[in-house]
Amino acid sequence: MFPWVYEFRWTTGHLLFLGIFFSVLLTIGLTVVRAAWKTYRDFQDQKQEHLSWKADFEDLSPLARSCRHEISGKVRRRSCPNEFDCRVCANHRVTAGRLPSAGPPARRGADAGFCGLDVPLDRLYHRGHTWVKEEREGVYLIGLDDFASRLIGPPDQVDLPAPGTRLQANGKGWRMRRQSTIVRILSPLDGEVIGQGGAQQGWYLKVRADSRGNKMDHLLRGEEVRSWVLRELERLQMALATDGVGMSLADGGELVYDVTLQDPHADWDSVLGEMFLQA
Amino acid sequence: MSNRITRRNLFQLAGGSALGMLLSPVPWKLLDDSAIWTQNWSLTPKLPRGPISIRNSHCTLCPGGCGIAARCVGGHPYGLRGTGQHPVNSGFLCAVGLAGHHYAYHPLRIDAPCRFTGREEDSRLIPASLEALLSEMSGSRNSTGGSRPGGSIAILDSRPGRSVSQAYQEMLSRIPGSVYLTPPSNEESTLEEIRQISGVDGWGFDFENTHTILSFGAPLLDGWGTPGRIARRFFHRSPKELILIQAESYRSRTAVQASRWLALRPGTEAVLAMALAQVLLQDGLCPTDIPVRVADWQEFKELAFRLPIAAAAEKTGLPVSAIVEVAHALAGSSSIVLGGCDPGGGPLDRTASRAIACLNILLGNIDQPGGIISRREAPGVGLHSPRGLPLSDVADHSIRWMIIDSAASGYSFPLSLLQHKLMHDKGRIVCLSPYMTPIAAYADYIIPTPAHLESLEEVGTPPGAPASSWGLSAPLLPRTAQSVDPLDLIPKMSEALGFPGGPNTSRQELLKQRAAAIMAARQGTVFHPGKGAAVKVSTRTGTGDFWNLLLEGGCWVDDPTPPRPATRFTMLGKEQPWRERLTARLEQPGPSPDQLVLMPVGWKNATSSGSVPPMISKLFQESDCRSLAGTVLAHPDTAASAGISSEGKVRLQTRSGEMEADLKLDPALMPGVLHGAVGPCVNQAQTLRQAPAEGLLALCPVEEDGSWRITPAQMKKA
Amino acid sequence: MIEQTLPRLPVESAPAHTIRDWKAMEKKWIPRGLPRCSPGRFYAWLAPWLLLLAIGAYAMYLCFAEGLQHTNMDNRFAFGLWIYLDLTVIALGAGAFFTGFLFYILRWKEMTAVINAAVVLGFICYSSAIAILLVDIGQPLRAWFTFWHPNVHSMLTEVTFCLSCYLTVLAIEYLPVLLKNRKLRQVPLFLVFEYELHRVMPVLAGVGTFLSFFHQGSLGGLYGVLHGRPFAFREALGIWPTTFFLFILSAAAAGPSFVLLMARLTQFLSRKQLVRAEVFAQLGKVSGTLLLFYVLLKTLDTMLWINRIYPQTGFSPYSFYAEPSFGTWVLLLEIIGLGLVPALFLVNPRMREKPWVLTLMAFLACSGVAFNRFVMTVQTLALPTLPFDRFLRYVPSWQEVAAFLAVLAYGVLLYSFSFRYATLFPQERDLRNQ
Amino acid sequence: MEQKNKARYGMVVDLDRCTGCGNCMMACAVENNLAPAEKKANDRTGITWMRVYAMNNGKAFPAAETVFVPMACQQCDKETPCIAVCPQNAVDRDPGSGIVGQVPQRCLGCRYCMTACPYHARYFNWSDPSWPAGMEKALNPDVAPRMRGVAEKCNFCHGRWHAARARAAAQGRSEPDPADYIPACVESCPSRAILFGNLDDAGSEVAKACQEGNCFRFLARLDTESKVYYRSAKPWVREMAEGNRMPSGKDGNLS
Repeated sequence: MFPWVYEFRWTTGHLLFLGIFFSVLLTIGLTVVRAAWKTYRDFQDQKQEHLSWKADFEDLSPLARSCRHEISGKVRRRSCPNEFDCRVCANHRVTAGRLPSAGPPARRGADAGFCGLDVPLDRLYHRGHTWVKEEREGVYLIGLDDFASRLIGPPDQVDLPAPGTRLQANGKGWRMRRQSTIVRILSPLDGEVIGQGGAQQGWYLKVRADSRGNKMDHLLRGEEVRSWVLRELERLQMALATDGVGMSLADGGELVYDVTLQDPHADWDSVLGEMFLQA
Repeated sequence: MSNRITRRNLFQLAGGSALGMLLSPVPWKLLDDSAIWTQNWSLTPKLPRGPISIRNSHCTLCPGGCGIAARCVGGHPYGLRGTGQHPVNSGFLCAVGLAGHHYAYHPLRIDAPCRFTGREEDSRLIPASLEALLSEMSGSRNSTGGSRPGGSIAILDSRPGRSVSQAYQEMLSRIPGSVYLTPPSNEESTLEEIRQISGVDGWGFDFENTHTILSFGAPLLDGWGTPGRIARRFFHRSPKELILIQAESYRSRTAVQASRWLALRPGTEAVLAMALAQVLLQDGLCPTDIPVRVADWQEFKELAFRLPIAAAAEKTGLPVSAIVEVAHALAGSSSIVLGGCDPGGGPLDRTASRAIACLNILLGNIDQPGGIISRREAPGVGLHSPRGLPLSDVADHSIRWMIIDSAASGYSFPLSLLQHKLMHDKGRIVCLSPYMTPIAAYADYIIPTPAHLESLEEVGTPPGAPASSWGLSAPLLPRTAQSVDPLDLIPKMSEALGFPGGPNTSRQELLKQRAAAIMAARQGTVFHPGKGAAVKVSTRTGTGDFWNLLLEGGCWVDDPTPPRPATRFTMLGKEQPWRERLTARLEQPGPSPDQLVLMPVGWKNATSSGSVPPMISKLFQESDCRSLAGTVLAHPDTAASAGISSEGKVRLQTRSGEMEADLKLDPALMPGVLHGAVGPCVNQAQTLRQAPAEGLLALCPVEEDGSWRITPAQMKKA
Repeated sequence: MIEQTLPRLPVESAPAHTIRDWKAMEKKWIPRGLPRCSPGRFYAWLAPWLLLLAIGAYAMYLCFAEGLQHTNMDNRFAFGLWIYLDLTVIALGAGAFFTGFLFYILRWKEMTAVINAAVVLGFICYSSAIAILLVDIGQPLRAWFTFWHPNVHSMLTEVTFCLSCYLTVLAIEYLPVLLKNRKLRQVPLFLVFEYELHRVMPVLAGVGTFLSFFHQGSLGGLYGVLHGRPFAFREALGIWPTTFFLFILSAAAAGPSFVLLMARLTQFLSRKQLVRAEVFAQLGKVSGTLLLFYVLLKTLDTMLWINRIYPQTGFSPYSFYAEPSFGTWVLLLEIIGLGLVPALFLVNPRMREKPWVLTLMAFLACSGVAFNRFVMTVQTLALPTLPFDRFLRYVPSWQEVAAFLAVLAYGVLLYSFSFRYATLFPQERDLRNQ
Repeated sequence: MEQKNKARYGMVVDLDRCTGCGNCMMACAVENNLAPAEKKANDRTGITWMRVYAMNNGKAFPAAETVFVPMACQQCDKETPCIAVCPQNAVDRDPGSGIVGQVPQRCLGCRYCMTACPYHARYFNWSDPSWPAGMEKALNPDVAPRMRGVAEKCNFCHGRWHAARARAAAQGRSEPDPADYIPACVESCPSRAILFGNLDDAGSEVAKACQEGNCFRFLARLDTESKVYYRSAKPWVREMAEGNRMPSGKDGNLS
């Protein structure tokens, strides 16, 4: 092909043809290089947690991706376009703005029981079934909600991040194993781990939230928590119906503790994955 | 400023060099050249290297006597062509001769005495030894006691007329009951009959000056005689009119080129010849002196009128008008009528040959320019006649030792012919052959002889030539150590049989004597290949020079022989044995229309009996230029009458046996006739371990008249 | 930096020794929530295909080691089963480019249901085409020469360039499907790379569409330019013969049908609903419309061919269809039976609604394209050109058939693996939930 | 593709002279180092740069007529089918002689050229060429043997063309003497059925012969401008050859 090898003559045809095809090759190459470069940058920018979640989110079922305002009945139909990050959601600002201010979380006690679940409204809930409760200024406790605890039951293993680890909202929080099922729990907020708890303590992580962007807008609170829990029970029922080998929650769903034990044949892997927003 | 070279500098240098190299042609050229590396794998051979030269010699594959010019690299021939201006072949060779230099590397080359354990298909090749042969020979002497040999010994000489042939004859002349044989096929069969009719020896065809040729199946344009000579006559002198009438059942290559093709029913050659004679006589087309010169004129005339023309026309399958036209065409100008012999199909029967020879005499062709002219023998042949007994004429089961000098080249004959001549049980065949051929495989002893172009040979007068010629085939290749010169073997065999003291001259001496004899006669011209021209022998004085010139590919050609004074003829023989035979032939009823006949067809030098160069696969195997052995060609109607509608495997059956063959349909062929190709086996695929098969000839029994051209056959689907 | 974020996969309870452990481990590779048969059954299903693959590999080894004498191709039938196979799988693999085109360029969101399957099918088709081509050429070691000494006038150069480029594109498109495997996605690097790749996918889809147009066309041009073979030769529009455009169109028509057919087949074999009926109908509609258009052009082209090229080249119109086994029925079957009929059924919305009609017609459409490639390859070569030629027959040798089946087996294996361990049909989970 | 030639070598084959003897095929095979047939080779897989076909008039006995047609590469000049299709320029047309040549070292064996050639003049090495033991000593030193997996074809004895040019250069001439460059098939033909020479040299025998009325080209209507002409006085031969195929496709073969 090169002029000094054999008697090669460049003609218009050559220029055109080879021009086109080397452009194509270049385009393909550049595209891949760009993707690789962006990947590198993403890691530099610590965006991997966020992007992983984004990727996961795309693979969630439509029901799981419903907007919180659809669940609470404020809008008719909306699928979350922002991977549950309401902090950047313009719709949320509009919809939430029309509503009574979220205000500080209500105190514990009132109406803590709901559908047989302990859903105290003194804390904020994340769609991944964690709650966030301020312990002191800037320091938050993160725990599993009752729904999740009942689903998983006593974990066989909990793999908590070491103190000092940075967490990202919707990024990986920690992992729990129950029998052969491993569940990834999403972190509800951005911050740095400063303490490890456990099932016994009632909370799992103590986190110092980032001073900046310390907004909790993306977390569920107040009334909408209940409609969300209802939706989650509904989803669980559905998941159980398809993967639970016909198992279903009795009369409107009273969740027993450690559901896993109820039916060892059920595809808990699938059910838990569905409920904990895993792809 | 530090001048220290750091590792970093080195890396920079290396990197920079690499980049710089990329801008130079070197890496690209190397990458490009890797293409050539993929070529130089061990599976393609290394080409020979060395000085290029041209060496002249003669081809001895058949009696054609063609001069060859070999292009050699490092002394090894790598390409052959005809010697330019050569008086015999005019610079042309046949397809087989063109690959003559490949014979030495023949995959079926025999390098030690050996034999097959039997004649069955699964027989194995085992080593034999010359000593064992000689001791069995002397054992055969002892078994009957005394000095009488145990039965007769025969030598079948595939190329009679050589000095070596004379040595054979000399040896045999001292052994009582021995016989010198020649192969059954002979391109000079017409000339042989004329010799018998006229009682005078030495005739040749004057194709160069003739106007009309009637050929009864002679493959004139497909290897007959010296192909170069025929081609020169047919194609190189286009202004000179030549009419070729080809009479044969098969649309052969000659028939394709002929001016007229007479689709003659198989076996009716004699009928056509006699019908033509009748027309000549009836229309007064015979020269006036002929009735006077023919002793048995009346008898012959009676015979010629025995069958009415119309009956003859019906028998031959030709219209009456065609017969009349041909007769007139022959009488109208100088003409030659010659009987054919398909190299595969074997010779015409002698009855037909006799009728054809008579036709020539009626036409007044004898000793006429453009007819059949006198040819004197080359000097030095004197002692023994070059003619031997045709193999078919030997009494059955009479031969104890059959020695075959080189497997028949050019012609094939059924092995059953050999078998019938051998004594029951005791008969032994010794085959002197460089290659494994079906005949060699049939032999009890196979003695390797030098391959083509490996030994000093001579070439005599080619068949049908107008003048005698003689040349040498100087070896172009070194002889292998194991090969045995037949000339060295003859005294040993003679001694083993109890007749010691044969001629003990070397081959070179023998040939030198012959050269000296020719030189002494001081006649003819000698062709100088270097000059491309011939000079009169008389102008050359030194015998040594003559010899050297012959070694360099020179060729001696005799001057034209002056016509003899009016020869007298006895058409039907002294005791007129031919009258009955011809009568029988004329009155023989034609074959029934639903009777299929099998006719073997072949090509000179590439028949099933002989050996062919490996490259011949181009013609037989890698193209359909020629039919491979075992192919049967038939008209679709012929096949349909046997209940076969498509090409493919069929079974052929004759009274000699049964065989599977490949049927090819060709509407151009005569219905009712099966043409069985007697081609060579494909050599490259063969190994010495397996005996080459005889092919379709095994189905062709030898008739009483010594021919095997036409055999009633049956065909059915395999 | 990146190293630190590399997998910290959860500790497994114990190394897997037992079959049960192995089964549990294997299950971790299957996408969550997608029921798949037991590994035993899965590998039992693979076994016969693996056997075919092994036989084919042996046949290919024979061809590599001893040359193409192991095939029944010859100097007249220089192209045989393999080239036919190449043309057909590439035509069917057009589903990848065309679905990608619909999804990424025209933004038909519903195509998301089959885009992964289409990409995998495309990758299988193209990689097997290249694999078989490498066996088919006499000197595979010199396969790169086309890039080194390109003859830009040759259709085969275009094909070679486009095929290799497009296979690269398909491999890149296939990568995200693999990286999204449940186990692999736990590696953040993979998932992030997948995410970034996904973002540039429209560019690649565009490039793929461009390349596909070129090489599908060039494959048609391959025969259309043979002015020594009047049966295949077509007049040029611009620099390309009409077959160039016909091949593009027919491949674009067959591609969606093939995706449809394969999805249906997968549904049938796995006994699950994987794709919504309306997506099938959409594919059928696209396929039918293109096919109808193709049939019209093909008819026009055939008329031109009969009335212009026949007389020009001196061949009688009957000579091409003189052989009883390749009579005019070939032309009728190709254009009407396997062209017009499926096209009319597919464009009819009421017919499309019947699943079996849709499937059958998709099958007919694919067969039609395969038959067209067969005719272009085999009949072109079988027909005599010289007056003393004969119509020739060719029957592939076992080695050719084995290599053919090996490619089929390779496709089945790769598709089975992809179906089991990757998400080929994103709607599957939702359809299950409903 | 079209380039100015210094010479344009071509042939005129007189079919009325061809006896179908096969000399040209043998001479070609020997000259160009073709290997003898491999065991399984047949008339469809064998390699015969020059091949003699039998062409029949399609009639039955006794009206059947036959001519033999020696057919090698027809050396097409116009849009040479094989040159245009070769993906890696392994087929070229020498501007000095007009000869279409094959570069076996560059051929990757795709066989596209073979499908493109209407004359079936191209051959493929289906297996490794093999010669009987020792026969490599008898190979032509001027012609490189080809390897398995590549296409090959007649190149008008390129080895001889190079040798003739070298001889001409040695004698200080730029172009070889026409008498010095004769392909093996031409040389070996005993009936002188093949004329060979420079078609552009108006004085040459071929240039005159190809202008004659009974001269034609095979498949002339495909418009490949082949440089191998044929001639025959038989009208049916010319008619069939130029592409007006008889409707009956089946031809018998004469051997």
